[in-house]
Amino acid sequence: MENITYTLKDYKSDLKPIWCPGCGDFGVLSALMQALVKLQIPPHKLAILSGIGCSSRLPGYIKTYGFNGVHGRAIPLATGVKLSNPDIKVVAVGGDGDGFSIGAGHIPHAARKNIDMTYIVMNNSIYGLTKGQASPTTPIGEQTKTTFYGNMEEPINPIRMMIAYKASFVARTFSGDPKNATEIISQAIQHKGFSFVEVLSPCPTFRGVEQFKLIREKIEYLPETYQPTDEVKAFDIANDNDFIRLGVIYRQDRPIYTEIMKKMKEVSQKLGKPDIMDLLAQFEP
Amino acid sequence: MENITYTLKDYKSDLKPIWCPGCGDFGVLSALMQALVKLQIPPHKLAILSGIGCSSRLPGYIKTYGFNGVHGRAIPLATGVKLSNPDIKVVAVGGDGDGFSIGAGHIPHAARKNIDMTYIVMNNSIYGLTKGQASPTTPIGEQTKTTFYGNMEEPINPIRMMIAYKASFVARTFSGDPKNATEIISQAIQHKGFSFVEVLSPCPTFRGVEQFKLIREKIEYLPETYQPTDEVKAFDIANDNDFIRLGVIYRQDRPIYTEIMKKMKEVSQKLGKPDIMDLLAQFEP
Amino acid sequence: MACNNIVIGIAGSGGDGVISAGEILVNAASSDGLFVFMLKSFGAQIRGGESSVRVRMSSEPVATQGDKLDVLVVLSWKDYMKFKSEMLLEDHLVIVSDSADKFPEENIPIPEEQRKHWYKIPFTSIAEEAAGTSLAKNIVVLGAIAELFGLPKSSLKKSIEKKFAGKKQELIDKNLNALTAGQDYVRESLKKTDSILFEYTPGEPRLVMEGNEATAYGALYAGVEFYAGYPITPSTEIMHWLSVYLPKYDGIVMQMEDELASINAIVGASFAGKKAMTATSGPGLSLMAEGIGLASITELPIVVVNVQRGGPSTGIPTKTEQSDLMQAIWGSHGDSPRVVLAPSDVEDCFDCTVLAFYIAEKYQLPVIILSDAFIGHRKESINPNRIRDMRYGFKKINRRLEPTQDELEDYKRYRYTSNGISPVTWPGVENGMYQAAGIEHNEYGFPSADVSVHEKMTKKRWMKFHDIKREFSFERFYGPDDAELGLIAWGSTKGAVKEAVARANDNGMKVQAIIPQILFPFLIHPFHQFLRHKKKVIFVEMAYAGAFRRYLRGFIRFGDFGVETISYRQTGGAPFTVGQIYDKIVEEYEKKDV
Amino acid sequence: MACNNIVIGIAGSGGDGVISAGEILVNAASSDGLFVFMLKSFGAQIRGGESSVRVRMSSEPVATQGDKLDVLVVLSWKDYMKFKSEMLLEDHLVIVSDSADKFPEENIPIPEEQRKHWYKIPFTSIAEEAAGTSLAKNIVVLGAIAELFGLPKSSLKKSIEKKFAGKKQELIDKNLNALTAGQDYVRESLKKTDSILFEYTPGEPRLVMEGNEATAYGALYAGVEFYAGYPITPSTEIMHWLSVYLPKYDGIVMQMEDELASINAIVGASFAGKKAMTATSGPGLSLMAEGIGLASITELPIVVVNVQRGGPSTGIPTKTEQSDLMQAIWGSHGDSPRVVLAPSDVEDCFDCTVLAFYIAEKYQLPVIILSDAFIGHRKESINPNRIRDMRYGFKKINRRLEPTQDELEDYKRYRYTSNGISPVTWPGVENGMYQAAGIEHNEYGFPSADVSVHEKMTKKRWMKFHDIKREFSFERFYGPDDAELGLIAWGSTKGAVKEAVARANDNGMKVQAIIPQILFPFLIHPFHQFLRHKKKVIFVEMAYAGAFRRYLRGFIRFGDFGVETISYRQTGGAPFTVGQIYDKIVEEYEKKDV
Ligand SMILES: Cc1ncc(C[n+]2csc(CCOP(=O)(O)OP(=O)(O)O)c2C)c(N)n1
Ligand SMILES: Cc1ncc(C[n+]2csc(CCOP(=O)(O)OP(=O)(O)O)c2C)c(N)n1
Ligand code: SF4
Ligand code: SF4
Ligand SMILES: [Mg+2]
Ligand SMILES: [Mg+2]
Repeated sequence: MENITYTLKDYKSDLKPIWCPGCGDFGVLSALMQALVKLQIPPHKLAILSGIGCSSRLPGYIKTYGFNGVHGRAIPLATGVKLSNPDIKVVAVGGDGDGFSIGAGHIPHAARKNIDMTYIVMNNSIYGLTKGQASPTTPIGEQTKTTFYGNMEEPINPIRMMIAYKASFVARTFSGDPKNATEIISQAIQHKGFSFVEVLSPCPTFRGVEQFKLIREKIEYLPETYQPTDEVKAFDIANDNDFIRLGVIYRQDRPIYTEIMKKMKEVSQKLGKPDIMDLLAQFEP
Repeated sequence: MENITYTLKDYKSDLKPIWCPGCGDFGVLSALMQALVKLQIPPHKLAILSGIGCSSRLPGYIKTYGFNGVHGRAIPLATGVKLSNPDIKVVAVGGDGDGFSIGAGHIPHAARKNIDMTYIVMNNSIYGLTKGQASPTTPIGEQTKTTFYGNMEEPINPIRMMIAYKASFVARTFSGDPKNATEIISQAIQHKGFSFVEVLSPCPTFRGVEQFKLIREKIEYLPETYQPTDEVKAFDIANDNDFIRLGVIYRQDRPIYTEIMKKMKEVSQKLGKPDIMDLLAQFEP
Repeated sequence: MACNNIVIGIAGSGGDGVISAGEILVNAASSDGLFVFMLKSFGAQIRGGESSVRVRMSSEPVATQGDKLDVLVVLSWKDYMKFKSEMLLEDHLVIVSDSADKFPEENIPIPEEQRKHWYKIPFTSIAEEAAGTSLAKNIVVLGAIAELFGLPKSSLKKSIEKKFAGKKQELIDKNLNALTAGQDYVRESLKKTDSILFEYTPGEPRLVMEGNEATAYGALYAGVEFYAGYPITPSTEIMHWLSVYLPKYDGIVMQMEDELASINAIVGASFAGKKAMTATSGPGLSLMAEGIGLASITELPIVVVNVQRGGPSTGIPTKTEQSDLMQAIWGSHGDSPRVVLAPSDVEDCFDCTVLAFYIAEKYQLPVIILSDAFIGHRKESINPNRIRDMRYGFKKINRRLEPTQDELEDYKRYRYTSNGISPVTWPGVENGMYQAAGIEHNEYGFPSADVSVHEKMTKKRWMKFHDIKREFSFERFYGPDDAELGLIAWGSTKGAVKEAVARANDNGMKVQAIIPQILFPFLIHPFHQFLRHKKKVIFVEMAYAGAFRRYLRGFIRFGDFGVETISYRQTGGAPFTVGQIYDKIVEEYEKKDV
Repeated sequence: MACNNIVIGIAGSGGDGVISAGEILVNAASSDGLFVFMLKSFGAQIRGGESSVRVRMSSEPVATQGDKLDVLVVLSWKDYMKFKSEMLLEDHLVIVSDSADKFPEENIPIPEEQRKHWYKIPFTSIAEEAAGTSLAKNIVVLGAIAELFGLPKSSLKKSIEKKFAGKKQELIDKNLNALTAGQDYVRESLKKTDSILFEYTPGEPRLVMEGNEATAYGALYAGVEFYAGYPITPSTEIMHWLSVYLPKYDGIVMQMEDELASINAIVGASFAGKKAMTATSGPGLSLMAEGIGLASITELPIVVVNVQRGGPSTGIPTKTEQSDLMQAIWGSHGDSPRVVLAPSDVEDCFDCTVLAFYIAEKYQLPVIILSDAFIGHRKESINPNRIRDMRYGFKKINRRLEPTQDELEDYKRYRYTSNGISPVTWPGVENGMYQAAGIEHNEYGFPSADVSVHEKMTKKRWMKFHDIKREFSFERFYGPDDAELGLIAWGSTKGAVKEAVARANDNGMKVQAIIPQILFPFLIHPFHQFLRHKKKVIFVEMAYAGAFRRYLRGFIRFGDFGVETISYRQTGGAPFTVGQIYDKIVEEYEKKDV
């Protein structure tokens, strides 16, 4: 075992969570902190960025460089941080609304570019902070503040989307299983490249206490023998018909964006790096 | 054969295309017009909506209800039209930048909701209108105005994305094969639900004349025997490793959004439809 | 001290039923024809946190929540602490608190003088005894204060029955027991030391609405057919309400993936001929800037409701502010005309929404309604007849101008006309096909980069302002015309300004206020009229940068009227009190002779 | 007629090499130390459409493109027709055209009087003969007009050599042959009837830059480290240039998926301690409104360049306008301070960009640079020494304030300070951890909905304006202080205003102009100084709604100075001519004695 320099309390901020009693996000916070301890990531070498939502309040509860940005933009915000400072571990967090609704346009690009960050979505299948409207993962039939007559819209399948986006690490876990959540999040943070973790994180306030039970019933852990390297197989098992599969569903090794940028700098500098005053020569007539 | 009421000239607008000589978009325009003739869609019962880009100029060249909106928003614009007027055939068109870059956040939602429209993306793997920057489908290595040192970013795979989004009709064709393009577009328009057609549409100006040849070399038509109903198989063959497959890659029948809305109205009205003055009763103390 | 105007605040923790108590009280008062005003306030927590409610009731119309509490009811002092800055207290304050609360009295930030009348009542145990559950303690509170201050008891009963209508009779009975138990306790075990006694003559019941409900209802009334939106505090209730009712009238409510989608969807719906709207708050308005410009150049009617909140950025989502003014008026690149309306109270939300559809459809441009959290989330009395008898009758609310058969021969969607309004078609109309375009276009809608076309089209789009300015001249004036001191305010600050002006005039100071309903285009004539006798005016606004002041000065040459201008403003959060405005009036009045 | 100032227009079809010819000409003139000004203009087509170029050269500094053409070169009359409204012609016009063009002369919209000097030259056949390809006809043109009007021949040769440097010697020789052939043809086969002869004394070479290049270079000079952007006309050249050069200096250029991503990425980069920027145009600025507010409330330095184009919506992407003013100043909901700078010419693009980084980093807020298509896409002469010797030396460009070790003990990122500036850390700094938040926050960055915190924080953020206003007082004045007629303009209208004012004063009219560089915060003192002797001022702006006028009036009480105000504005597209402004001056001057 490695030396333990940082313990849980080093990651604990002075801000008290204002989540409702029983909110799944407590479990995610705790799993993430456990993962940080496990990986011994120095708090000042970490940045956690989020959008807006109950779940997006998470950065404030960890003592690190946190950023509670605007709704839906955690990914580009995190991209800016990572590219500016490749030595920093970058984690983006948020809700299903923040990520898959208003933020949906950014994910494919962070994924395909393989920007070296971890993206944790706390999926409660509802808009919590705005008090209970349907989200893109709300199941059909559900009554919410905006689906008085029952939700009639087909929900998205985040895992399949991520695989289609060529995300290089795609996993799912459950806030009600802290051990699994810690393990998966640790692996995600260790992964080189864009790693995505969907955490099923119930909202007892707007989805009722049944939500927790329903998830419990539907989850199925991927067997130890499962090889997450075949994208087609991964896409197949990520169907949302029968079970909700937990574990690392897909992973792949490919060049990460910070290295790509490094390479670009090298290529450009090989072609010359004049004093910037000498650049004026190109404007000489 | 049906009676021909509308011929090509009924769909031809008074505006002359300003596309460059050799632009693939000419082929798309002509295939779309052929499809309209084939399907005998009354010009006034059609709306074609687009964003911004060379390709997004297409609506202006067809005599119908056209809308050249803002960059990236053809899909929500078309959604508004379709939901307001379910009797109208709605076609959204645009470029790879318009759709997969700035507009990327809208597609998953139109697809999962199965909004009854056809979305045609003219993919030239470049930003044409702004004069040659990399797009999300630009191949690795390509030099463009923003990738002076060669593009180093992994491109997206639109077909796989669409399948992951649960689009109910996913197809690809080539503007250089007018017959195939017409056929595919016709099928797409006839499809009930969200139909997506990627048309490979070269940009000789910013991707050189080689682009056309390269596409020609890589395309492979799906065999007649291919059954496009298995999403996993569709995902598999839509890989971008070897060939670019043309044809209807995936299709599925599921409830369309205008019907869902109809159902919702029925459900709500069954619960009562008071005179709106009587609604005031709920505010009585 | 018999009074016909009382302000009661109740504070407690989330589970205490504070809000319900307030609602029942307000309903009871309204059934008796009283005028009410109710504000809710919550902590940041979604569930369980602290909450408070403030109810004002009066036999005269009220325009504000009342500056200070006559009565403070506390179910938990710990939670009260979170609201102490929002709850100013009258000198003659009466405190009613739960005697079971163990909070140390010395830590309660209320000075000795105001603790003179303090009733400690064992709400929890009374509730348990009378109703078998501590959950009914809020009802015990109602019984107690009704008894103490002469509040409408029989109406309270009715309100409780209505509140629990459809529930088991047992539950209703339990709550009625709790009410009686509260009354009994006061009658039997308390000695009233204060002299507050509310007296009034019951009248016709009034409606009670929140601003967002009034907006939603107004939209339905005006014939909205398509709503696309994305939830955001403090506007979401508009979508909630419409999602229940609009489908009944064959309309569509769509929850979109974001505000970009929402605004473009309603532009699409409007293109398709429908009356279309969305509602949002600051961050959403910013995201909609581009789409509003699109509606402006394509000349498609849309209505955008913006319920302002504390900014910038995410700011303070639950609190009020007036800092989106300029984003509403000028937001979007390019010269993009739109109309901006500012409702000033709950009833005005209804009016403005009906008016917005009227203007949007008639003039074919976007109309923005600038409400705010203060109006959107408060409850107020509404005169039902007022709504039944609108200035803009339901039937009279027009639709956009359609082309004649002749005009369709060679249909020019953007035909130059003398008033800028060109007839418009929509998909489905035979021979009406045209191109709508965000790009500059000629009369047919085809793209044009011609400088003279751009000039003519820009002019066409702005020309509509002429008629809009002619058609509307509605401004509210309070106080005498010949006052030399004036106040100019907008939106939700109206209430405090109106009451302060009335108080000042009552106290012998001549002061007049003007509150515009249409902010943009700027109707200058009412202001010129207003300024005739003024020597000094105070701009009142709840926004730090004072944009309203800049905006007014951009249109009115105060110098030409020899009028001195003073800016009175504060950042958002808590609404202005009448006292604040009144003090400012006094201050400026006294040094008026400049 | 010997002159030291000549304006030449060339029009043709896309394949005619019109733009290349202009560039070679401009380079040649600049090598000889002349002052140049060059405008390109295209049709809507990406390839093949019509194109034109207008070159002004002079031995005196020039501020505009020159109102009218002394010389019009036409390679295709059909294509010329597209530009006829942009190309006003001098009475003494000389026409040079391709004799092979079969366009009917009667259809050429040039009156008889201006056709007096018309040389028809067989450019194509000369090119084919001399260079073996008709592609060289633009070079033949250069030879011909050089010979005709005494343009710098030897420099032209050098410019051609430079243009084709790196290409095969054969190609260079062919083009040089074409040049000589053009000269020879004129010398041998033409009889000069006109009297235009350009005369000058060669001087030190000048640099030639486009506005967008000057901006990009300025950013590099100021030490930009992170650029994230999304292409949009007419700003994209900034990203093009930086994508080539920034990586050489270890910087990053990222093409993002849209403007929302761009603005948030640079906010992220700034949070990470980097000097970050983006560039866009109107539609992008609208989309960035929310993100700009985020930078404002998180107090993170960013630079946003907005190169304006015709609006609203997509508008006229390739043409200029000044209609984004209010969106830049007030755009974004809430009270969100930012600084707005307005470059007025190419050199000023450089200055403003350097200044923008200085202000952004020092004051920790967003800075918006409001350039436009007219500045961004034109070429101008630049004094290289001017850049080498900047007011804000490269070394002096500071970074944001860092906390001391002491301050890190209990680090308050948003500590209240006397000037609003608090020391800032970034990820990697030990003990410097903090929360950045778009939500209102306390000194630590933790969320707070407390009204008094909101008040103090809002004040803190705006307080920075005090020092900014003290630190900068740079305004440009043209003309005598004691003039009674004044002009106020901004940005790219400077050139025409400056030349018109000079002409007016030359003609005995006393007129003065003021052109601010910083638009927001509003620096009032220079204006007060300016107004001391004024009786009347004209606001000049290229935007229909006249927002600049409203904006100025919002800050300056013209009435107090007894100053009459006149608005002179037009929609965008073509820039103002000197003549237009001059005529307006004359008009107002004549009725000045109000
Ligand atoms: C631009 C913008 N639009 C809307 C909102 C309002 N808003 C805040 S959080 C949220 C959704 C929250 O849902 P989710 O992301 O799933 O987070 P949760 O609260 O469920 O954890 C919305 C719509 C906002 N803050 N900004
Ligand atoms: C908000 C906004 N950002 C950027 C632009 C500039 N722009 C216009 S078209 C375009 C991309 C065009 O590429 P694509 O969609 O692939 O269309 P193509 O021209 O290749 O057919 C861009 C970036 C814009 N008009 N609006
Ligand atoms: S509302 Fe739901 S998601 Fe938000 S804190 Fe409460 S339980 Fe958690
Ligand atoms: S630039 Fe490319 S996409 Fe655009 S019109 Fe020309 S060939 Fe077509
Ligand atoms: Mg959620
Ligand atoms: Mg493209």
